[in-house]
Amino acid sequence: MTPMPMTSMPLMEVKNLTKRFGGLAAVNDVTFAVAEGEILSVIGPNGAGKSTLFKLASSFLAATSGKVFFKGEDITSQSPHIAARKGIVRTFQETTIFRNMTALDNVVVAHHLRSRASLPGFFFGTKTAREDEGRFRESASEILDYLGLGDVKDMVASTLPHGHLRALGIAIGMAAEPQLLLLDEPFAGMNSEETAQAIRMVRGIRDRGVTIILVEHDMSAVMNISDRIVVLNFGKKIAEGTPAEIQNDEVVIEAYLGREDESEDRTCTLKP
Amino acid sequence: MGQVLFNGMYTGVQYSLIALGLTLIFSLMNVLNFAHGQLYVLGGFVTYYVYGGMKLPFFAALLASALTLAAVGCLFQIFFFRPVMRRSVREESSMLLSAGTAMMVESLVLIFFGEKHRGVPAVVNGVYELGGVFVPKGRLLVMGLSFLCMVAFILFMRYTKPGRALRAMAQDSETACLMGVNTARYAILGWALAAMLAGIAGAILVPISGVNSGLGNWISIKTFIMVMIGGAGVISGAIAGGLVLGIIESLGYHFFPGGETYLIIFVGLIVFLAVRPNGLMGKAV
Amino acid sequence: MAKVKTALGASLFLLVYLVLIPWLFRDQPYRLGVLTTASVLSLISAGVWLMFYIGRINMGQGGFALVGGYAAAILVSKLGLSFWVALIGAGFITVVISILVGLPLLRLKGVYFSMITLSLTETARLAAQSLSSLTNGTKGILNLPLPGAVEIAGFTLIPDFASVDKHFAFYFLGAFLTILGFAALYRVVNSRLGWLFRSLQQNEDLASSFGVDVPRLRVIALAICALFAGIGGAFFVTMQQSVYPATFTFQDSTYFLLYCFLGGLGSVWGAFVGTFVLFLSFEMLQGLNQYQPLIYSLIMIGMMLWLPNGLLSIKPPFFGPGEPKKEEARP
Amino acid sequence: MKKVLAVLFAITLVFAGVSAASAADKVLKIGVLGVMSGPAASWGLVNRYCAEAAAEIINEQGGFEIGGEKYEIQIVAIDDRNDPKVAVSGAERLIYEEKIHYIIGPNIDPTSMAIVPVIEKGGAISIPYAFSKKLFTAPASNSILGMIASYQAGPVIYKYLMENKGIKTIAFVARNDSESLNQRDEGVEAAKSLQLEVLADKDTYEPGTTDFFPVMSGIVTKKPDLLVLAGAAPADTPLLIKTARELGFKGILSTETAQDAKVIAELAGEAADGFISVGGASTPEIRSAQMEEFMKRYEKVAGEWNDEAGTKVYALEIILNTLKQAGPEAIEDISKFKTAMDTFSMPNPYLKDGRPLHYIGIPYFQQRRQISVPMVVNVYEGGDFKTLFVGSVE
Repeated sequence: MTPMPMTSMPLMEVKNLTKRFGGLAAVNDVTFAVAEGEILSVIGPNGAGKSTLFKLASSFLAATSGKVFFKGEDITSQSPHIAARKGIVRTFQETTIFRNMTALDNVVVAHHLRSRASLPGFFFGTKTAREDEGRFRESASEILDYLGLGDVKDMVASTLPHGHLRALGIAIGMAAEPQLLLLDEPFAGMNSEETAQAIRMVRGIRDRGVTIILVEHDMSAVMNISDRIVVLNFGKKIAEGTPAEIQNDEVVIEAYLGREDESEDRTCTLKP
Repeated sequence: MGQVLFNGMYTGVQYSLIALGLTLIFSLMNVLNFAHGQLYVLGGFVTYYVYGGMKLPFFAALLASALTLAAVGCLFQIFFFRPVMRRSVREESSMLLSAGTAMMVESLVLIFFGEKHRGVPAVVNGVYELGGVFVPKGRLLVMGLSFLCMVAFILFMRYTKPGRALRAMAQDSETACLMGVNTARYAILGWALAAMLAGIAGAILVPISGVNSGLGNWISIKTFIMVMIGGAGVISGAIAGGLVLGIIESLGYHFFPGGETYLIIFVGLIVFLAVRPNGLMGKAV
Repeated sequence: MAKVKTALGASLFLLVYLVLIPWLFRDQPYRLGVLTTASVLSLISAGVWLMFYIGRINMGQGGFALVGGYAAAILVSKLGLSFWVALIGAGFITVVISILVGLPLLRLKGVYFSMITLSLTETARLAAQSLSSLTNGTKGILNLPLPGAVEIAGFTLIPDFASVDKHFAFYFLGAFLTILGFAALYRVVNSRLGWLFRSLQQNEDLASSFGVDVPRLRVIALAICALFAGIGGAFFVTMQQSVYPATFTFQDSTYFLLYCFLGGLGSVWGAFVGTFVLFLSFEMLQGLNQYQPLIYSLIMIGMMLWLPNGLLSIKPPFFGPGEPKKEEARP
Repeated sequence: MKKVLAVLFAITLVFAGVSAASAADKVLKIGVLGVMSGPAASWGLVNRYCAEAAAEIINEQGGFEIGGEKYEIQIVAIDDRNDPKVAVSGAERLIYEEKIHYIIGPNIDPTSMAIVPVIEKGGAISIPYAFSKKLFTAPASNSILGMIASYQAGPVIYKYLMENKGIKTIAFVARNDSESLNQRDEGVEAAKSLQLEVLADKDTYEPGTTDFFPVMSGIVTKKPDLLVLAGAAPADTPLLIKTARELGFKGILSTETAQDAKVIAELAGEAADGFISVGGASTPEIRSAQMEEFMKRYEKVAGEWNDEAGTKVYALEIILNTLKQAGPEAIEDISKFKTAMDTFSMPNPYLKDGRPLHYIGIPYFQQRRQISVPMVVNVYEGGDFKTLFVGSVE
């Protein structure tokens, strides 16, 4: 557990961020920061505003008020692709992959930001474009090998076993060479063995120099992996600190106990 | 001006009734029913034959149109849409299928009912004049009937078991399925209802406007406009869209007597959708 | 090996398309005309096919074709430009308009996009009717001249259409434009651009998460789509020597979709095959006269019921292993 | 690629293989090209049914005699869906595949204009039911107007009403398509030259409109003496009339196109009494026995009589009789036909008074490019049209 080095400038800073849907504030005046090299988790009961916060941070939603800074630069309410260009890349839950492409192609496409050729260059198949293509394939293979998908890289993504899909999602995120990777529930639906493996994987990514923010339900995994944790309830930040601090926080315990009965309703979605 | 507003209301109420059926199908199965205008025409022809030809009372004709069209709706779902949608969930398939059914219904209507414009004698004759506004009785009857149908439809959706099941399906058909709604059966019911609404709209209007086999496409296009204004898949949106289009159309004809009205409506629609992509009341897509 | 095969196939195709067909129909101007029309319609449909490829159902292609047609007619008749300049100008104008319209509208997805593009066709028709100082209103622009000669340094590259058999001249011009269009489409699909378009088709959010400028790519796709429509429309109008608000209608817009679907969305050639099969059989069905739209609609419904992936997905035994199936269902 | 090739190959061969049925000896084919589906389907269908009914009668009598030989008359009908490009391919098909040189139709300006280059190149005559003067004035010379144009009927009707009903003001409402708008513009010009005061000439409604309240309420407040429904389709006319009356319109309503009494009776009823239109040339007062026979046959072919058929029956009749006068070579060579047109004349077989049936139009087109269909102006009364007066055009 590395304590947050408060001296250097934080990689991402969220200040007084608010998002309203109609009259309802899904995220209400939330402020926190993440330092380079950190793993920060955002947790909270259902409906606490975690995924809204996640989308705001990755520019997939426009904020109602408040700011998001990345390396000191205001990136609030930009387009997602601009955020990606600056180095902020998010992943999705497992089903969001290119289902009709092979695993390898999924990752090759995701190398988009690294291409040097222009769009006309692609069209006419210039030398640069062809070189890019070769490099991307190599790099994609490397990423897939690293994430343990080397054996299935030529399988069409929709036919991959469930466990591999999430890793593929992360591989897609990695391909864009992020400085900050936002992971959307990376451990959901995993058994303890798989979770342990996934935790090692996420740590490994951090060790490659990528800062990580993750939104997660699995408490034990969160406590295990996080450097720091931000807790939301009803859109507001109610606590922030190291896992040990959070585990003993009265407010957090109250928030979870009071809502426990509702945490079941997630299981009823059948959507692929 | 009073006349213009009355015209707008009158047109708007009819439009709302037409749009209801389209939006119902859209919310239930995410299908854009191109044949909606053709179903309307078919409903009109049934009434023409029962009321105009067989000389039965108008309400019998209305009932005949409703039942015939409900049957056609069931057949559509059972023989066309269910098999296609079971296999392919792509929007393209269902859309082209419905474009195909639109052409089919139109050509069948042409073959069976002929190319002529058909009308029936007015159900009620006479005109009220209220403060300079001419209000023909026939039109009041149409407005009243349309309004009744809409109220009946809304009550049905809100307070009966099938209505609630349909609404659950529109919300989320998988969850509805989990909750024990027989979605296959209710999809048929949904189609029957939607086609019936189109048929009733057609039938109500025959004594006023008459009907001919070529009307369908333009009615469908207008219905699409209403649904885009109001927001697809929401009952309130269909009603609002219909009224708004009716009034805009009436105002347009008043202020731009040339052919510009619909050009302006279309351009306005593009601008409107750029600002409010989901229409007035639509759910996010 | 694969390359040799492709080259062989391509040259055989060109042989049939550019030599055999014109020779077979040398004395039948009507049939040559029908084949020319089919070529151009397939070019316009190819634009719709590309929109399918990025996951949008474009029901406004008739409108874009009408814009192209009018642009060419106005450039030729009002500004006195040569057909060849007008052809390029029409493409350019259509592209500019598609970008202006596309920027707001491409944000709409699914059925919404289809409905609004459907209205575009009507908008184009009504605009052609109302802007009468430019378009001559409902009377249309008539008596457009045939394309003139193109000469470079005294060498006649293309003869004056009036001086040769115009049916042949139009056939070859149409075939040339169509080949050019489909070659471009082939390149787009088989280059990195194609990967990006496919990523858009499957999931726009995911694509933007790794830095793809989704709005820009969508506009690019629509611009290419509109370019095909503009060029096709300009050619068509010149071939007919007149343009009216009804030259391309709502009905045409739906037919373009059907052509693509009939051929198959999984292959670049889908639009080509679909247009030729449907348009030509349509011409042959003319004898059945009033039942023709009925038969047509039954084909359409039958397709959806039994052949959802298009004609090119059929694998007759003598073909060996057909082309790999690409697209079955998208969740 | 292989499949693309195979498909292209197959379709080409099939397409090449489908050959037009070879014409047997002594068959004279006449084409009908017009709109036979969609909202205006009745226009083209009436042309077709007329030609088919007339041909049936002729063929039962052993054919039509030209140059001492009897020809069986065969009608080839093509639906152009009111679409100029379909009309062009249809015309090419009639000319090159069916080897036809005489085409009845099309029904509207855009389609009629679109086929002009085709018929000129292919050497064919068309008889359009569209009014654009460009079709009939030089350099065009292959189209013959098959009916009375609105700009011919309009002034006659306006003048009659000025003299007999004392109208002073006039207003126009038109359908928003080329045909109607052109007719309106012609009508406005004619009215102006008659010194009528034009109160409204911009109001239009969309094709497919079923509710005419919005468009009518504006125009009715202007209280014109005469309200002209320019180019009104049979489907729209009764609704326009009824709406105008419901809105309290007291003036006279008229149109310059043919209308269908049955539809008017069904939809407008009494409201339509006094409505003036140009009729099919077959009102009971003037029609001959031959017309009665034709009407029976028409009903057999089409299911029911349509007033427009009274006008459209003339096309086939005059083509055949002109061919008879011009001789058998004219079947292939339309220049012979055109020469014969200038002198051709026969007693009108469908009218009792036996006025001549010939080619007219010199004041309008500077050449004879119109069939001398009698101009019957009708007034609607109690469910049917009564002849108001029978005029003629030079």
